[in-house]
Amino acid sequence: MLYDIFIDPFVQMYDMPDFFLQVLWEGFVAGILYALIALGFVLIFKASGVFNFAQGIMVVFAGLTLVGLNENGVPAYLALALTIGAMGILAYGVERVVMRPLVNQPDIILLMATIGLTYFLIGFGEFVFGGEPKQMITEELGLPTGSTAIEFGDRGLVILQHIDIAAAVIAVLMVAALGIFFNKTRIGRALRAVADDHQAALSVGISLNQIWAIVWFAAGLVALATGIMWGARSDVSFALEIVAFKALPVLILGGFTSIPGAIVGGLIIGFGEKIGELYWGGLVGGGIESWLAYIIALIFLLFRPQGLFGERIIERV
Amino acid sequence: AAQAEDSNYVPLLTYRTGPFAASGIHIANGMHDYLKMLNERDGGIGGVKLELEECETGYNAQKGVECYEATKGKGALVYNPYSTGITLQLIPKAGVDKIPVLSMGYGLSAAAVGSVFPWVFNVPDTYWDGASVVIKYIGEQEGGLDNLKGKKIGYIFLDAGYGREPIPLLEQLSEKYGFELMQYPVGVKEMQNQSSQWLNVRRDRPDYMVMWGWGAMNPTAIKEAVKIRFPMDKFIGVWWSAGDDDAAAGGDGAKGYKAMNFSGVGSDFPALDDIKKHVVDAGLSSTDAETIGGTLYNRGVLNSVIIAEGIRTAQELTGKKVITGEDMRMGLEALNLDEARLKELGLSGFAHPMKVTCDDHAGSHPVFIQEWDGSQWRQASGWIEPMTDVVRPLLEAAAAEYAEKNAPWPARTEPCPN
Amino acid sequence: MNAFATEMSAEPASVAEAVPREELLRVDNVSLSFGGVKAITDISFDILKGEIRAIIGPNGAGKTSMLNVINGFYHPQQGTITWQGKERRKMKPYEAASQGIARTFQNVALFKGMTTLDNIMSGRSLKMHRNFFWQLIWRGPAEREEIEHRKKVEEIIDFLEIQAIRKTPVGRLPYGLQKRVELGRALAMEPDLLLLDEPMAGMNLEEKEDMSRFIIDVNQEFGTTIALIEHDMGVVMDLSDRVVVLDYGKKIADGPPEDVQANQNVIDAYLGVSH
Amino acid sequence: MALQDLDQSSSDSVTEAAETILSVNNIEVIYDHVILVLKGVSLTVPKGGIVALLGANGAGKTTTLKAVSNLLSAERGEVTKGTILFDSDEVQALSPNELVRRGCIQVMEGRHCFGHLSIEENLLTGAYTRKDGHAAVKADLEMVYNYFPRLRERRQSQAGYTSGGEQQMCAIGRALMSRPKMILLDEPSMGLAPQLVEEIFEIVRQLNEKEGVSFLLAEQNTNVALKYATYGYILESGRIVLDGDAKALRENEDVKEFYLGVGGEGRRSFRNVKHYKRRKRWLA
Amino acid sequence: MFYREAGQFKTSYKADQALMPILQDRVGLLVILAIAFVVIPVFANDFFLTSIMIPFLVFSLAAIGLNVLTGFCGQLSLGTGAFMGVGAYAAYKLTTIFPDANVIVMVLLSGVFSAAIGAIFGLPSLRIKGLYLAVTTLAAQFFLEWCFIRIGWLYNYNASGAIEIPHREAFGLVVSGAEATPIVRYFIVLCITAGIAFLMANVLRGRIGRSWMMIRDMDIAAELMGIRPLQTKLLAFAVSSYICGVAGAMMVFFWLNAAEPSSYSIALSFQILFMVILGGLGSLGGAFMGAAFIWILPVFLKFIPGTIGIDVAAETVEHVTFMIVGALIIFFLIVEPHGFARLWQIAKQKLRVWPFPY
Ligand SMILES: Nc1ncnc2c1ncn2[C@@H]1O[C@H](COP(=O)(O)OP(=O)(O)OP(=O)(O)O)[C@@H](O)[C@H]1O
Ligand SMILES: Nc1ncnc2c1ncn2[C@@H]1O[C@H](COP(=O)(O)OP(=O)(O)OP(=O)(O)O)[C@@H](O)[C@H]1O
Ligand SMILES: [Mg+2]
Ligand SMILES: [Mg+2]
Repeated sequence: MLYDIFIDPFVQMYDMPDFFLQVLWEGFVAGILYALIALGFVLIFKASGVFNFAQGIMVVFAGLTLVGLNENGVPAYLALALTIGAMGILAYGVERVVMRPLVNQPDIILLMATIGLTYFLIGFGEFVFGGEPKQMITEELGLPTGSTAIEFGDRGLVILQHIDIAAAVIAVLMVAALGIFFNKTRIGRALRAVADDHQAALSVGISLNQIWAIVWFAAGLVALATGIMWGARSDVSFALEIVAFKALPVLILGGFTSIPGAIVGGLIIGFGEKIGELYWGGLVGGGIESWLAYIIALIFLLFRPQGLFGERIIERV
Repeated sequence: AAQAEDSNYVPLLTYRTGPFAASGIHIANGMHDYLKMLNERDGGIGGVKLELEECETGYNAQKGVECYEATKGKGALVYNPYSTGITLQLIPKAGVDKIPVLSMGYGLSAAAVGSVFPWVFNVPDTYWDGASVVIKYIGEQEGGLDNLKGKKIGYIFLDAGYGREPIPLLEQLSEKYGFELMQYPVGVKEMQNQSSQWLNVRRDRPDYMVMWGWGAMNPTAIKEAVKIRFPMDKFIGVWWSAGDDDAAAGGDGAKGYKAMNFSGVGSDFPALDDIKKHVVDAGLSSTDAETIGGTLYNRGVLNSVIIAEGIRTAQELTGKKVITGEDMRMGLEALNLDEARLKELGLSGFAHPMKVTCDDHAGSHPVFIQEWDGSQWRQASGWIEPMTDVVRPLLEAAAAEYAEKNAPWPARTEPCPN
Repeated sequence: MNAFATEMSAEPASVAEAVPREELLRVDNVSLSFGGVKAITDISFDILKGEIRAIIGPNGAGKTSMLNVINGFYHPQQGTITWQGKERRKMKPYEAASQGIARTFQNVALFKGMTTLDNIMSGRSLKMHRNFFWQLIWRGPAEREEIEHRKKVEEIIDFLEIQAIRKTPVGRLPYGLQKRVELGRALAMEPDLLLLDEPMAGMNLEEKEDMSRFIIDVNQEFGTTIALIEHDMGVVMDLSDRVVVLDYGKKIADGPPEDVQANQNVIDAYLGVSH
Repeated sequence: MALQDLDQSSSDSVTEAAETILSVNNIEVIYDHVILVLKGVSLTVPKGGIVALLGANGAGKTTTLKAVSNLLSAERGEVTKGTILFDSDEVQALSPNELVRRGCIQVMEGRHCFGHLSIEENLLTGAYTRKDGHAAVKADLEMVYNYFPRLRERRQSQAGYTSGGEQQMCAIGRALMSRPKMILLDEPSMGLAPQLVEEIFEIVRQLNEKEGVSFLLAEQNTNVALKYATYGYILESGRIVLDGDAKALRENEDVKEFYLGVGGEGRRSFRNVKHYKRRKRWLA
Repeated sequence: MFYREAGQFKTSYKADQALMPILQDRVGLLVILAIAFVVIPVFANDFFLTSIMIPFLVFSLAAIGLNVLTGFCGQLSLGTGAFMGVGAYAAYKLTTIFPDANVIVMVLLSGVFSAAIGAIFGLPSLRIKGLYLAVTTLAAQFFLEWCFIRIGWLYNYNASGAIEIPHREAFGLVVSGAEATPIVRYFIVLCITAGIAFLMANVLRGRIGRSWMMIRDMDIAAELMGIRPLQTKLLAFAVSSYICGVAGAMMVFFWLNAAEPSSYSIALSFQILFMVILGGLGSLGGAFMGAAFIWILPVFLKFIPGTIGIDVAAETVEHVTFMIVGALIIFFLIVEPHGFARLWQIAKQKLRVWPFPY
């Protein structure tokens, strides 16, 4: 028993290095994908202190719009442009109808409102696109689809999917762009101000409406990227909404307000989960992935209650 | 029940929403369209129209019960829950409310034992039948069941009642034939995120993979299998992992993927033409003509064929036009869908002839294997008989255990029509 | 009835100096820093039983931090605190409460979702003991206990003259009343030492006068020792027995109000020219 | 109405003497649809004036200021009657950020600093609406630091951890960063050391004289407020009960008695306050 | 005008502390109880009982449970579903291990197990707060769900992986299993829910309820006033989980009759959370109102087209229902973020001053 827990997994890693590398790669890819979802959450949380539960459905929605337009004969790139437009409209609508009337309300109320939004979008999305899963138009968008196998002589091989590599590149670019946008511009500061205190932000002349429309739009773009990447891995369907839960531990681990936190958190969870499942999961019958991420996050939290990169929780009287 | 005097009421618990909509929609369309076609073409069954009502369950047990409660008072003849969870909830109610449950090829395997479960039907096969067919087929590929010794067979399944159901039988067979069974559960939340499972597969290198998936799990699994370059011809799914969309998701790489099936492949049947003519082209269906002939669509059609034949048989047995749930139960129990009848229905070759007896509500009918050729399914084997000798005793034991656990489980009092 | 306010002493506090008083709390060489910020540097002073001890100093001098050290919310890096003759090491805030230290807060820290009555009742938490089972049943012991404490609380309510807002959720009260409720809540704990952090900030003269009266009454009627932070020099001069002055975390003066007021260091650092 | 004559003459002189920058006409404010807080308040602030709004706790000072800066909706309050004109524009039609852009900014009661931002970042958010370039903002930042040297020392600290007084300075400094034409100051002196209170009011005076900034200040510290203000209003239970020139108010017996604490024989001692229910004559 | 406390003076603290000091409220409650205990059983049909009233009561109880934790003690929990599941599985094990014991007792006892589990998962709440705490409860949710699937012992190794409720009798009536009549099940659920609601009302108005609210409103101040944060939070976790556990057990015993692990999934946690928030955090009455809204509204929406004779496809109804429910959630939050309970209070206040606007 002890052997199985403490020694055997490492022996395995050593014995099958190609496999271990593959596991790491899968962990990396999963991490990047989780990070993409988490990124959407972070943007909105950072800007308003709102935990946007609807991010998951926005991913589905963006993906479905893209594919749905394409199915109806719109060329891929035009469909992409139109989808971006649709995310803009969504952002504006959310700001107008949900956020604006709820300014200065407690976080939990805003969380609840985004859940209401989720319901609405599920109904609306299925109403428009139907519940059938759709296939992502990966090739039409010019994304690579093949795979490369790197061989290690006779020690086996590691298979890298090109789409996964593309996902990693896109994620990194997105993080960089968003990071620059939010940290180097005055908007970045304003965002954090809004998250701290809506009313005070209003009082110094920060336009909440404008800020919110911007971040919801940014979150919409992230959702679209996420939708394309996840869609390429499986399908674009409403079941995809569930993967949004995977973003929670990532988010919490990284800290709700940190863009790099989302990436680092994603990677920790991605690696931890895959290694845990593959080398230790078998001991308890497998499938521990469903909760391992939360336990990993929980352990980190016990040492840093605000997450790895989160802002300190202010306790002062 | 105080329902209209001139129609037979058939509620359809379907799901076109939720995480399993991907599979559920085709089933729902097939079920609905065939019955609707009977209404349009023949004016119903035995001269009495069918009153159809869909109730959306979203594959959710709570909503399923709600649908059941809402419709049972309207004189429902039979329930097709299309979810193992909902089926389990309805099984004990069926006898009390006197409405049979038809779980065609899913649900509780033990319900095949008619003496214990007079109100539940799972023609044409139970999951255990299915599992035994898969093993038998793999044995054939390997040149005999004896050659299975020392082989590794992987079993990837939806980690819910549905996917776990075949495990006892597989375990028994693994003991009997000496192959190693490796399990890869996929949580409902992990359906679209199976890379760990497939990494495990890659490490364990099983000789064959068997899949018990549903909804979004299927296409994801096929994609992942392609990704790790698992030989697709050694990857066999249950009949619920046999959707056209499921396989198509894997692209070219999915060529060679196999699945069990017990309902017709393709749309080349007169009855399906009638559906197209009377229902789809008339704008009475929510699907378009292309999906007719898809595996899951046809499955839905077969389900409705059984319902319709059950009603017809009941009408014959009782001499009534408008029947009740109790009559329906008798009708189903006396169901005999032979070759001649299939031909009459315009469905010759659409399914293996089926017969239900009071003792055996599943019938352990033969199943065939189909193969994906990159754009559509084609039949890849003849009809394979399940290993009834292994399955039946297991079913009986399970039924006895169920009755014991749910004691006092009512003894069968319903007369046997045949 | 108003148990405290009936007998109102009109004479100035001269009694105070007459009896030599016992030491209630002593702070020795306490230093506290946050990262690079030295909030408190090597401060020592004492608080005698029954006195009103004022702590003053410019903004950010470390006054609030000092109170936080006293009731265990901050743990100083150096120095000791002696409470009723016993030296204390790291202590949890709730232990301070059970030893008889109560306080009010600079940024009102009321329980916003509760009514005034409940807020003050919450001050009695430590004195109520009926367990979960009795609470479930309510009738009988739990109810009797509740009523018994409610009586005490009503006395405090009468004393502070906040009868009218008894059932109002405190979140909606104006700032000044919130401060008053907060005082009531601290009083309900029947503490030995009461720490008041700027109890009169944001009040107008009339309200300050009321508040002063409450503080004096509490001090004289209950004999409660009071440590008071306040920026209104009028109040400090009139109420306190002794004043300690902090500046940038250091103690720059300590003594009777008149002396402190005349101290040039204090004038430079804190009072400014006009006083 | 004891002061009828006085406020008649003085208010006339004020309104006629200068252009008004802000006028509040007979407004009513209701919170939560049921709590009526302001019952017809009117006041005017002349361009370049310093107007004090005095009154007991809960009188509605904060509410009035929030109505002016259009922040009530964030508290589920609304102006149900009357109009507010800033620079002859209807305030209710402008968004809060538009108001700031036009030069009307509020320093909120109870500090409201952005806790997670550093002091410097807090100050910079004040310049959010400005479009006149980095250099100008930088210069103003220097100016604020010169007003409040303490802030310069703590510029990198998270505002949430600074002391109450430091936060108050930060909030005032932040408002200055927007280069306003008019500042609504809600209890600026609260929690500040006496020396600093004087300093802040000196700053107010400087800004007023040098830059022509107008002020509407809600204050409890009547003494100081009336020393620096040109005109004052006294608000009780949602109604203006008294208004007049600051000087005249300082001389008023009631104001002396209830707000300034000076009786005939000079300052009263807090120790000797008698316990009796006082009644304000104008409420009679 | 009609709703007035004028003239109703309290002469003792006892009367003032009563649950409902105002006469009209007491009358209102009596009317509701009369409807619940007399009118509904007499007039309601099976569908109304089994698909509306029973689930409504079960959810109300669960919402009370979550409300204790989130609404009163301020600890956000997303693990309600799993805690309900613990109750359900515990009750199932208890009734199968002791086949002769009274199921109602077993159901009440099952809460003890979920209380223990809840308290364990409450331990990190000492350090972790707010949304971050949600991760602990989510860990509980997913871990427990996994246990329900993986630990065969919990469901007596049924091949289906589900728990199926056996036939049991008590007081000479069939109380569980398929033969239990809706009316019997309704009465059991009603009594348990009303009983627990009453007991909780007692706890919440006393010292313990106050200490929870202190932690909720300002934990630092509470601690400085002598509240031990860990004990207090753990008690809240335990009590809340107990109630949720009982609700979960009732859900399977008196409503669904069989349950798969997915019956206690995260979706259930969210459903209960909606009820609590829409009903009003920190209000017992709100828990009922929230449950009514979230459960009954979709059921009605679903059957409206059928009853008024429009033929709409089932899935369209579902989609539109989703949209309407989503829109209504947002709408009500905008109208009154503090939930129906507050809305009700405001309505009362308006009644009080009626016919004047304020
Ligand atoms: N958000 C709110 N909801 C309901 N009532 C409110 C709200 N804000 C303030 N009030 C009420 O409005 C009245 C006026 O409050 P306001 O804050 O304007 O007074 P103030 O004169 O600024 O008092 P203070 O000097 O204490 O700051 C008070 O009685 C208060 O209870
Ligand atoms: N938890 C903390 N983390 C970092 N710095 C802190 C913390 N608490 C206090 N400080 C710093 O310590 C110094 C003293 O703060 P404190 O609150 O004690 O001042 P104060 O004397 O009460 O001032 P004021 O009169 O303005 O309230 C301040 O500079 C403050 O920024
Ligand atoms: Mg302080
Ligand atoms: Mg105010």
